[in-house]
Amino acid sequence: MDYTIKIGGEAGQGLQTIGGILAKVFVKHGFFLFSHQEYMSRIRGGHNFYQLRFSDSPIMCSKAEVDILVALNLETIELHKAKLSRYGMVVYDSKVTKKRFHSEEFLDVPFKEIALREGGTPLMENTVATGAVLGMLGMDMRSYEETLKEVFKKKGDEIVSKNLSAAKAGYEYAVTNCLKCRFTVPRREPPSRMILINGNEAIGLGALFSGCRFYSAYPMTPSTGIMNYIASRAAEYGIVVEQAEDEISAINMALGASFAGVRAMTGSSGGGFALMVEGLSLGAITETPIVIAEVQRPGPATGLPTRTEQADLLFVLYTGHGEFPRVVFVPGTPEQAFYLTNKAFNLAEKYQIPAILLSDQYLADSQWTMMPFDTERLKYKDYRLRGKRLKNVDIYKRHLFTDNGVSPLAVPGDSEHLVVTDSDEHDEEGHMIEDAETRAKMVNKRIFKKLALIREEISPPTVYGDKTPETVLICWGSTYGVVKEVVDELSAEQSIAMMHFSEVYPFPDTAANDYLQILKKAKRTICIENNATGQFAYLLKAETGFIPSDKINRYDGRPFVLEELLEAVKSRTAQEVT
Amino acid sequence: MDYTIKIGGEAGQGLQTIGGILAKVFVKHGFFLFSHQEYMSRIRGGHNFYQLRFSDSPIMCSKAEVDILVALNLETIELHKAKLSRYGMVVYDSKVTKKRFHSEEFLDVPFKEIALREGGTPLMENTVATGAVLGMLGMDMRSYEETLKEVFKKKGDEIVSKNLSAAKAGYEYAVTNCLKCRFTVPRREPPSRMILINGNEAIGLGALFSGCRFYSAYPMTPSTGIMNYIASRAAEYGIVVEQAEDEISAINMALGASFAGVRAMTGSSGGGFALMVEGLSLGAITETPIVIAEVQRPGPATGLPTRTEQADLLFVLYTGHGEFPRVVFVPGTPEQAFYLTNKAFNLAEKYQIPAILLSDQYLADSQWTMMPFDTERLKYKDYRLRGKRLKNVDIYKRHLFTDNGVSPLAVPGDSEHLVVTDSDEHDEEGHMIEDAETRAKMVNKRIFKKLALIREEISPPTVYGDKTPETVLICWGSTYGVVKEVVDELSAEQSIAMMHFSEVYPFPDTAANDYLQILKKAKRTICIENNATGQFAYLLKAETGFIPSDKINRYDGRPFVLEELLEAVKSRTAQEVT
Amino acid sequence: MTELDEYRGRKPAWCPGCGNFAILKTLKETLGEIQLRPHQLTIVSGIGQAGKLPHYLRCNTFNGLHGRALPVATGIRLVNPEMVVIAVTGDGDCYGEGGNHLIHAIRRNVNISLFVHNNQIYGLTKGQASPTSVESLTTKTQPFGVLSEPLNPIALAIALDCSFVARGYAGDTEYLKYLMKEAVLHKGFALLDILQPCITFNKINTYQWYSERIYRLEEGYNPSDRINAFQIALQWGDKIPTGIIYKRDKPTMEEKIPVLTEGPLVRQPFRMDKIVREIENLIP
Amino acid sequence: MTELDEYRGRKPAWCPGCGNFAILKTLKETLGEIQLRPHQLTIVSGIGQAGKLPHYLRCNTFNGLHGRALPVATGIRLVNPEMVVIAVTGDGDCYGEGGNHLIHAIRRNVNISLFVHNNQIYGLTKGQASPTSVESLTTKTQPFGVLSEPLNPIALAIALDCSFVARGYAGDTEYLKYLMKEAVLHKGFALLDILQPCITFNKINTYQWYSERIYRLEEGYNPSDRINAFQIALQWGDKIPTGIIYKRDKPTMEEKIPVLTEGPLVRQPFRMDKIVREIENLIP
Ligand SMILES: Cc1ncc(C[n+]2csc(CCOP(=O)(O)OP(=O)(O)O)c2C)c(N)n1
Ligand SMILES: Cc1ncc(C[n+]2csc(CCOP(=O)(O)OP(=O)(O)O)c2C)c(N)n1
Ligand code: SF4
Ligand code: SF4
Ligand SMILES: [Mg+2]
Ligand SMILES: [Mg+2]
Repeated sequence: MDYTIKIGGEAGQGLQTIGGILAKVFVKHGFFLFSHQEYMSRIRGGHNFYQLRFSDSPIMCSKAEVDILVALNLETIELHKAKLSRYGMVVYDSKVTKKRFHSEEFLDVPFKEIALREGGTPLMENTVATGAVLGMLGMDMRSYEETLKEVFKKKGDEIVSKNLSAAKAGYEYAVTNCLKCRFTVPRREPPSRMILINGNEAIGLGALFSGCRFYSAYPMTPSTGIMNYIASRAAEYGIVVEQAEDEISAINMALGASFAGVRAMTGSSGGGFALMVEGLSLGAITETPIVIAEVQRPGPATGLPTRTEQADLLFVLYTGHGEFPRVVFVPGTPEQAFYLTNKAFNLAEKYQIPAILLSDQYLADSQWTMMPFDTERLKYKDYRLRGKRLKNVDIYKRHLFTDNGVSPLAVPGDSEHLVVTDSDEHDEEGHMIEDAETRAKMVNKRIFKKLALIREEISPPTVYGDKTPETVLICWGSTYGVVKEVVDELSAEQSIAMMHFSEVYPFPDTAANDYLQILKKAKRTICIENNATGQFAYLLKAETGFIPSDKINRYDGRPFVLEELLEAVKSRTAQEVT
Repeated sequence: MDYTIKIGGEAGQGLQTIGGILAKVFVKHGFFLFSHQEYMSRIRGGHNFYQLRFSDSPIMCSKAEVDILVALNLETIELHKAKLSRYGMVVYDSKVTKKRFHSEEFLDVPFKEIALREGGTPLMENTVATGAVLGMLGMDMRSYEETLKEVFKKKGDEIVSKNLSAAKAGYEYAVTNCLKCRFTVPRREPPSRMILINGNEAIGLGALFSGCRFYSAYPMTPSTGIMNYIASRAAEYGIVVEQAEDEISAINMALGASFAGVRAMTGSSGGGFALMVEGLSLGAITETPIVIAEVQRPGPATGLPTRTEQADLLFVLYTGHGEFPRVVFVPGTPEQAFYLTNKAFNLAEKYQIPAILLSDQYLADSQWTMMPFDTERLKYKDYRLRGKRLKNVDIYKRHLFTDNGVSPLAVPGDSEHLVVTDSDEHDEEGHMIEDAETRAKMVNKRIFKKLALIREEISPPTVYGDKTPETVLICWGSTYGVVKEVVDELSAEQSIAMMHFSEVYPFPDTAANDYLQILKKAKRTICIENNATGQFAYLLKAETGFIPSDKINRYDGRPFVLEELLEAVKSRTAQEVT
Repeated sequence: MTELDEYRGRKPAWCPGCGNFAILKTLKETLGEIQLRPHQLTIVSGIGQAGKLPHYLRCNTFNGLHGRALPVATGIRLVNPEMVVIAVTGDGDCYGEGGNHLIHAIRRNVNISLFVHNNQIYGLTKGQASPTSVESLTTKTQPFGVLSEPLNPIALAIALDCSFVARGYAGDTEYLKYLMKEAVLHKGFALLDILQPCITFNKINTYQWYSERIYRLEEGYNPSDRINAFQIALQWGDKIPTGIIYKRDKPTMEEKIPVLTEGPLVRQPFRMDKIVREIENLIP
Repeated sequence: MTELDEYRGRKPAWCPGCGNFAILKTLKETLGEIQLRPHQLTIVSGIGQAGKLPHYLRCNTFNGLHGRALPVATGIRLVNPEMVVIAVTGDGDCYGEGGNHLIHAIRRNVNISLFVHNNQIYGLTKGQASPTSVESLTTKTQPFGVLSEPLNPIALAIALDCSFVARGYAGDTEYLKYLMKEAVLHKGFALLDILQPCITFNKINTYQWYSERIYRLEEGYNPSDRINAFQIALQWGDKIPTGIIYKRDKPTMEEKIPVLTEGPLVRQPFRMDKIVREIENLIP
């Protein structure tokens, strides 16, 4: 069982309410869920959609085919009808679309009328529509009612009960009228209690668990969700969240907080990150730990501000004047986002470097069901020298030359030791210098000594599928889910595997785990990227010399969906390799 | 004949006056000259030097060995005495150093005393010192007198004549007292009238000749010289130069001016360029031509603000969110800087892209003698649609889809046609869009169509030396001169050549000129870079798959000098290649 | 009205009822009344709801980056002082991200009219506090309410001796038209801060809230008295003044740049032959 | 004085005779008199001659980027309100590159003392005009003289209702010490603009030029009257006032942030065990 529900309409029509509630309901019923959203850069009007897929086996991407299209306006029908599955249905309100459809895949439900009748206001149409969907699916109402109660509790009993009647009426209307509905949703005992989480929340949660105490940022879609999440927990867990006047200030504030002695983070999308580049370089030379989330959207410049793309990879890898180490992680799932955020905080502090989490709108706004994260797998170690331990030190030098290049990171004010650092090249004490010898030693310390150690911390790519694959699908970041499902689909017919990179800088070493062998032995290696120029393929070549035999790129601001990528891969694997 | 004169002292002691005048004098005498400067980030005090090398055959780098050390203070003697050549001399004023040196390589000239006596002020000590140097060299005074007259003309006859007597007295003092001076400087008829120019001036001059009409920048060493040069000519050639409040403003102003219809440029060093990254991306999506000079200094962050390094290569190549074409030139000489600036302006306008000139402090502040530039080799074509030609157009669309991806670039206000552009993804008219189809077409236009054409414009590297070299010294940018001299020195003994890249992005194609063959056939390929991590070697691998067999890197903020690089190369070529 | 047809652009993507509609309409009427043809005008805008305005109008347009409209506008004017340039920005755009450019644009006194659609909120990014938000506002990113004091753009501009400082209100379009006209016709940098209700995210500063407080400066108000203007600028709360609060005539930067006396740079011919002597000059 | 020894840092790289020496010495004396130990203080500075100051002193130091001292200082204070934080900047640094941060730092009213070494020039980069340069100044980058009007930081700060606004002069160190003391002891954001002769590049605003014009505000001057303060702020030319020009007590941002009521964040323990419930909450 694997159904896709797409809710389409204008911005401001409440797609997120319907989508959000349905997602919860399906998960409560024990299903796996994946949802993704596509929306325009406007607050009202236009055309947005929210797409949910639920199934009794694990899923991790969106499909093109739609089983139930919830059309809140006429445009939705026009745009998406063609993607209806074999038994797919459209549910709509002909009073709203001002057009009636007579073919049998259409179910006309008077959303507004029912809402007015049962709830006293046409605004409850979303509750009616949600009820209708559940009716069409033939699911029971229990979880939905529960969810409505939770959601509207704050608004008082009357609102709750009105919503319940509206929901019920929508449900019953559908059950009664949708004679063509052939959906069969099994009753299911939840295999276990799963969490529902999107990429932004996963990063935010990862930050909480890593002891992040300061987050400064300037709002920028699609990264704002991270700030919202952390701000909503700030009071509970003792975090200061400050909206900066611009991104330059955001990163400099975070560096200030980190210098002062707490773990600090900032986040933005590509355009805002562009303004942080000088600060990145500052973090590097002052050896001040910092974590930066860069949630990509299509560029250049403002580009498509609410869409998705993976086109900032080389940018985050090489940007910044001068030479310095950094780590760059590109999570593919909320789970990876969670653990990699933790790893980013740890490495940033352990090596006193910038750590970048590169996500994108698709991952940021997509909800996944996952097993609850295992907090035992998290690391938390305070690498700073503070309190008594600091007081007991005889001589303190912020940038002391040590064997491994890592100097003690003291908390200013915790002792009489002074903590001095400088954006100019400096000596061990942190004071500016100009001599050639100290300069060279500092470069050796910052780059060569530390980088060698950092490299050892980096994990190899995830390989999934056939052990000796003929075809390898190479990917990174948010394409994880769709590529993995493609491998699942094709594994019966052919020898295929996915190689997914989530830690890309320093590039995973091949000494400990020679993943290149898999690529070299494969007949066909296809690099799949949500960008135009194939940035990861370029990186792979630069770092390992390996050149994938083929590429699949999408760069229209939309994510890969299952059937399309499946087709693209099939057409490649059908070809003979020359 | 090949002499090096090093003038050392504190900031503010007038090193640049002595150095600048001596340079002119030597060139007037018909010699080739190369000078370079190293200075601290302070205005008074500390230790700076100005080093001149002159010869009767072409030279293009500095040597470590010094023939005359002009010591304006004691520290200079302490720091540089060890580098004195076999017959090298130190000239100094023991009243200033408060220490007398008795060994025979020291010539004690009472600079201040003579200055006071002849000029009436100890401030003329520099004039005395310069005279003394010429006396030590046994050169005639004609050109020096001529230069003094030119320099002090504005200050009136009395100052001129006092300087002349001070100069003469210094000269004669040296002639009389420097019995150990063994310098022989031939009398020489100038082979032709050569120009004397540094890297910053060459870029500024190139901008003038390319019709640059607007330059906005924020001061930043070592790029400020470009702004100073252009500002000094602004009134004469109709250029608006505006000092912006920050670098973000600088690039946005330049984009505004370019949009309005003139050729525009901005410049900075790495840290300032970091702040322009978002603007770079804006230039790209709006297809607004822009030329940016990035004059490197050692980073990260403030780093060593007055020193030199080549560590921003990967930064300028890949920075900016989203994907877009750019050209990146890395001139190796003032001559290349001049012509490449012209090419940058032309390509920027022809393809409506950002063009970046990547220079560095060493090139910026080094003076070279060169044959006067051949202005016939320059291109100037106005690629904009303006005036009558624009008026005659029926329909105008700023981002029209064309076969080659290049849309007509109209001047707003020149006709009733409207010129509309947007940092959001847009349609042909320049209005914002969100649909997938237009987006993909715009990416194809901007990247794939244009990049293919731009690639054809890029020249292959310069190869110099043996035609079938055993050893190839690979280099880029400002190391041109020193590497070329190394090849000259070693050519007698071994089969060696230089391969110098000055146009690095798009990376030179190997189809038309298969320069890789030279590398592949060589026994030994050494990539020489003024940075720590070997960025060009990385780029070469990423672009061509070729991996140099060896590297020589310097990253202490100082440039390569001849003997040191010679040694380093020799030690490499002496080794067997395994 | 043909004037309005001439300026008709794309269909606005604003929320129905947004204060921006009134501003757009008023701007079109203003342009019609001062008979400025679309091609004689360039609107430079930033990113935000306000920044979309030029797409909904016919004119030369540079819709640039968030916060960076003023430098682009400056670049245009400095090479083409015949072009009328209006910068359209949001309050976050202009007073937040772009604050530094505002300060220095005022100091330059380039002849640009700056219209700030001040809805006291970040509209396009869904309702965070802007620099002008009131302290009682709570949002997802300001869960404890706004902790900074609201910025007073009028006082700021007067402190910088801005040559034209006015406040308008989207709910009083007649007066707004007058202010727009004066701003565009004023020679020098003109700041027009326009209070603009955002009906979706700003539930505090609503049409009603503004209407109860807004008043027009009385006839005969003397905008040239800087101290008095500063005093008026500090009024906010029960009474909010609209009108030309401060005004001072002085030379623009364009007028001070010697090379522009020979006409706009965009039309000055490039004479490479003249420059050749620069090479000669490099021979010592 | 042992106080001064305690604060002795590296040897300054300033030009002999530079106004910065007097400022440095006065700062050391101030710290000695208010008995602030080096480790209780962090100086955050930008890039420029002024920005080098903390190296010439003993204290915790973050010498950051050109223009960006204030955000770093803000970050420090927001996680450790027990640390005394002084930001030391140049006029280019603070009013040019960093102008936006100044505006918003004033709005936040974080308890930072900002000392601007205002030499009306870019010193370290060899003499370009700064935002406070007078219009008659010509430089290599301003060959026709400065074409923008000088920025008046005092008026700007008053317009933003900055909680402490003062002007000092490097040539009147006794009064400067008093102003520094008041600024550091003031609770809230304090701007102290210090006129500082640059003997190398600024040949207009010399010691003599300043000395002829500088006067101290009279005893009994009332710094709480904003309008009057604004009027005083506009004085420049024949007479240049120094002193605490405007002052207003109000809560700092640190005081308004709920989580800081439990003490500085740098010393609040991290309790991962408490957070575990967040995972539970994600189960629908
Ligand atoms: C550098 C950068 N940072 C952040 C953003 C995201 N962003 C777009 S509009 C906006 C603010 C909108 O508020 P305002 O300027 O007041 O305009 P409004 O939508 O209210 O008209 C922000 C933060 C961006 N586009 N660019
Ligand atoms: C981003 C950036 N832009 C430019 C510079 C170059 N720079 C260093 S100091 C300075 C200005 C110095 O003037 P000011 O701030 O007034 O300080 P002063 O030297 O006069 O004390 C500039 C432009 C820089 N370091 N970083
Ligand atoms: S969100 Fe506010 S400002 Fe934006 S269009 Fe809607 S009402 Fe207008
Ligand atoms: S240049 Fe000016 S500000 Fe800088 S140290 Fe010298 S005198 Fe002081
Ligand atoms: Mg707004
Ligand atoms: Mg200064």
